[in-house]
Amino acid sequence: MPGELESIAASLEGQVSKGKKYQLISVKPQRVVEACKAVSALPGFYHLSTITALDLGKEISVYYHFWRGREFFAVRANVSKDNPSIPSVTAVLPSATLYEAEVADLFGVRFEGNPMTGRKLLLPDTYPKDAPPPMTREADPEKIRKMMGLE
Amino acid sequence: MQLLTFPGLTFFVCVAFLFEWLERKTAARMQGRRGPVVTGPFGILQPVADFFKLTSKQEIIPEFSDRFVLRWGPPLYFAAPAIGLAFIPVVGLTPVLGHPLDLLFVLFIFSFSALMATLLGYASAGRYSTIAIGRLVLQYTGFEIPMILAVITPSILAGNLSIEGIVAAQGSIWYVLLAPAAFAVFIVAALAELEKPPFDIPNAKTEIVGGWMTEFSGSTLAYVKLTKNMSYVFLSALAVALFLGGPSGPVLTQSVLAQEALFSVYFLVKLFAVGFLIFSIRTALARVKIGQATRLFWTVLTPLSLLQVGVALIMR
Amino acid sequence: MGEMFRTAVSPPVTEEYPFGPAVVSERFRGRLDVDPVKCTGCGVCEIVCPASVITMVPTGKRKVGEREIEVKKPVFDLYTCISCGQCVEDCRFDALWLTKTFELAVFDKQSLVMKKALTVGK
Amino acid sequence: MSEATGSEKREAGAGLMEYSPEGLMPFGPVHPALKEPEYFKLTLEGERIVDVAPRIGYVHRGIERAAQDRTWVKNVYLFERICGICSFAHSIAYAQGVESLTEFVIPRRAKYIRLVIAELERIHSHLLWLGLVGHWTGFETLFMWIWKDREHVLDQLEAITGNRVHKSFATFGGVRKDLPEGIEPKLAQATKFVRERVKYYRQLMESEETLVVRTKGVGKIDQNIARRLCPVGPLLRCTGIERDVRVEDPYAAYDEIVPEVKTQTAGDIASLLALRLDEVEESCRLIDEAMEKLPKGDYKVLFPRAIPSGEAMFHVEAPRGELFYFVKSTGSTKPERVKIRTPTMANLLTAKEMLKGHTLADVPVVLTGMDPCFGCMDRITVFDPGKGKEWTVRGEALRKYGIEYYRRRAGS
Repeated sequence: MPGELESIAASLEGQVSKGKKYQLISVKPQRVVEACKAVSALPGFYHLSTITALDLGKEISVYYHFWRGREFFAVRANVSKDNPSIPSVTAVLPSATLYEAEVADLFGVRFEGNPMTGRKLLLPDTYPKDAPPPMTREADPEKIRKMMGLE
Repeated sequence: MQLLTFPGLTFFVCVAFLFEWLERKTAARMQGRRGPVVTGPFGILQPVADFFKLTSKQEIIPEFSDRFVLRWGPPLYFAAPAIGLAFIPVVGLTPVLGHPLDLLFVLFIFSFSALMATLLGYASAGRYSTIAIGRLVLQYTGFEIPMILAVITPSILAGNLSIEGIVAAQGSIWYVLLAPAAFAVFIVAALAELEKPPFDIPNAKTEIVGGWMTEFSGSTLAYVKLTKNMSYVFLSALAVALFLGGPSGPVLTQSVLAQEALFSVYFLVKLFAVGFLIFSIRTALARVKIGQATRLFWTVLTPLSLLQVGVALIMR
Repeated sequence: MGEMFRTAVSPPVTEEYPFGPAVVSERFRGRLDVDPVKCTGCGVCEIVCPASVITMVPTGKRKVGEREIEVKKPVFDLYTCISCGQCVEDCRFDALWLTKTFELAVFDKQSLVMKKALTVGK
Repeated sequence: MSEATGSEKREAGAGLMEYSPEGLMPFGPVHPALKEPEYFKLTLEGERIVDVAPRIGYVHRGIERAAQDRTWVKNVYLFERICGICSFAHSIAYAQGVESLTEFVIPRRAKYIRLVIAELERIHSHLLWLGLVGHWTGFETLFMWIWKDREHVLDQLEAITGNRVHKSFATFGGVRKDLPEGIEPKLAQATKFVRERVKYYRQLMESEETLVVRTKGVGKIDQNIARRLCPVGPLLRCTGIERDVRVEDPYAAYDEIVPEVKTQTAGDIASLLALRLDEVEESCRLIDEAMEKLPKGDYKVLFPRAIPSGEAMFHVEAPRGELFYFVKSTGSTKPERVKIRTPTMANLLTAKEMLKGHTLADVPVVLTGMDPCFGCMDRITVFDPGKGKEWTVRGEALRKYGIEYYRRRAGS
């Protein structure tokens, strides 16, 4: 139903944009938990599909994907690369634990309050601490390989 | 000499290899596969090839394991069924090693081989082995009592504590007909002793990898596996001796040699029949959990075998 | 249990592969093959190949009108080939096709480099 | 080495063994029950499981990153290799996601063919799992039988697509080849055969005592847990929640051939078995119906190499559950970002919950009750940038490395 998302967006100081088969609410990182809670409480929604992160250069945008029927919905928040920190939604959506851990490993985004913070899920234990996270644009496979002593 | 060759060690090692081949082949056929085909006619030499392949492999002993036990354990473990088999009559009604009380010794062999398995698994100091040993001991305490009761039943019926006497007493009727429950209990307990499905709990490979044999390799593994096959033969042979009349059968010739050959043939036919029964059951069932197995042993098998003993006492 | 014995007497399902023939279907995609005569060296296959099997190697020069252009022919590193058939689909000259051969295990990787196309059209 | 030092070492080893009542037990990364490397650290109390800590990432192949360096069409073949079992689900999810960015209309025949292949794949995946249940519970015969019957389905897949596993059949704008001539009777025969066998297996699974005790009441989850942890696919449907992407958001030809959503209520492994058997039957019905209604016409439309810019999300019902793709294009010949969320990732948390309180003997069957595909789940870390580098370690070098490694360990 149109209007639902607009009202959510209005209450959270966000904007709604529409794509061909999906609608997107962009909010500030601090409001992400409220936004996810509001979207997942709408009738017909039932789960968080996944969390995607996208490297935009100076910022990392984090998508929370939901769906209902033939429509997709996403909540988007942009965090800066200098201090990539975003509140965790695991309190309202426990299923986000692993998705958040995955994004944290690969993009270096810190999810404040995620139970898996500080534990590696995907990356090898030998992954160097000072290397950029592997999926960001700065990551150079050759350099990382050298830092890991694989060369 | 007889101990080492014909109805002795060499003979039974060959039978053990044959048993493994037969087990693999029947299981494969029942599952729609071919089974071993490469080595020898119908792959009959495959177990032998496997054995020699394993002996030629490097042996890796885990760092924290007890080398002393690992070195001397396998021969002792192998000795248990090998000596036990000497008490089974094959060529005639008299076994190679006979003793008026040899049934008790056979019961001791069961305990001894379980003890050796425990010791070997424990000495190899692996995590999976440790868990497997816990399971093995639990399973052993479960099946030992029904097994002993099942073994005692024919001895009560025959009024004799030697295998020779029991075999001789079955001249007219086999005890499998007089005490069918004891035979069934014996077969189930044998499956548990041999760690075959549905009681392959101590070496359930999808749970605890190789069970108590996880850390073995090379020739140790080869001998342990051979021993398991020997126990297979031993238990089947014991079932034949106690319940199926041993090598006895119609006497056809006067010649002693020919009659001995005939007895051996009778014995082997019965032996493979029992073996076939065991591997049919093995192929048809899924593995149970240790709790379920113990419950089965204590609530079904033990009362059943006790009842059978009672019936046997009345029948006498 | 009954099913078990029924299976036991029915013929086995397993193919006797290394000792008998292995049957593959009509559309099976096996080893890539090339017709060196038909290949013009256009290089489309190099562009579309998802596994980077194909590299174009210069084999000589050819005069087209005034200009001299380099003639290139494909070399196939079949050890990385995933037999997807994309190159076959995109080849406008029908110079490529997938055979039904699948026994491609070799001891030396280099023996799977196919330089057939280089031999013709120099 | 004298015996004394040996026993000393044994003393030292006792610490490693952790004889404490709460024992740690590794399940993986290499374990006979797991077909792919994954590590689960089990905390045991005797045989009972207290806690499970998954550690994934042993088979990372860097596919999401690699996708950014390849053209759109090449990625079809790349994504297909994420998973060996549901390769077609991956390729159509990606292809349809990309198609939804453009204005192209896919021919109806192509949609039907996609449905047929997807359902054949579902049958073979479910049969594979059912057989593996036999393997995990120690019932090798069931395993062999079901896999024997699965061959019939794989043969059809090979006849249609040219390969049993990596079908390389979907492409943008349709499928790459039309159905071969004379496939209809063969397909009908295969579905009939599978249905008969399913009937037999259903009866077997209800009557075979050892199998029943191993699966009934094991790995139970209720609807509340399912709603909270959001598993997908059969794991969700076995608790009685009716969710199926094929019905709710029809792709391919599922809007014309509507599948019936099968559910079970018990939420244990036995109900998963029954559910998957039901779904196999349903898939057979769908294939039959699709072959009957199969429209004539093109099986493919031509597609451009560059995709208009935009973001697209797409999901399909893979055999294991909802498979999610997010595609971002900037209008070039290569994707800007592709995010894949495989069903196993969504189910992992639930499996962890299912395991708690069970015994070690239940681990393989419960853990794999979700039909895990760890290869799908791990995709990203180590990647090979382009061609020209060989990461082969020669045997001699490997041996040297091993010797050095042990020397270092002994020294430390």
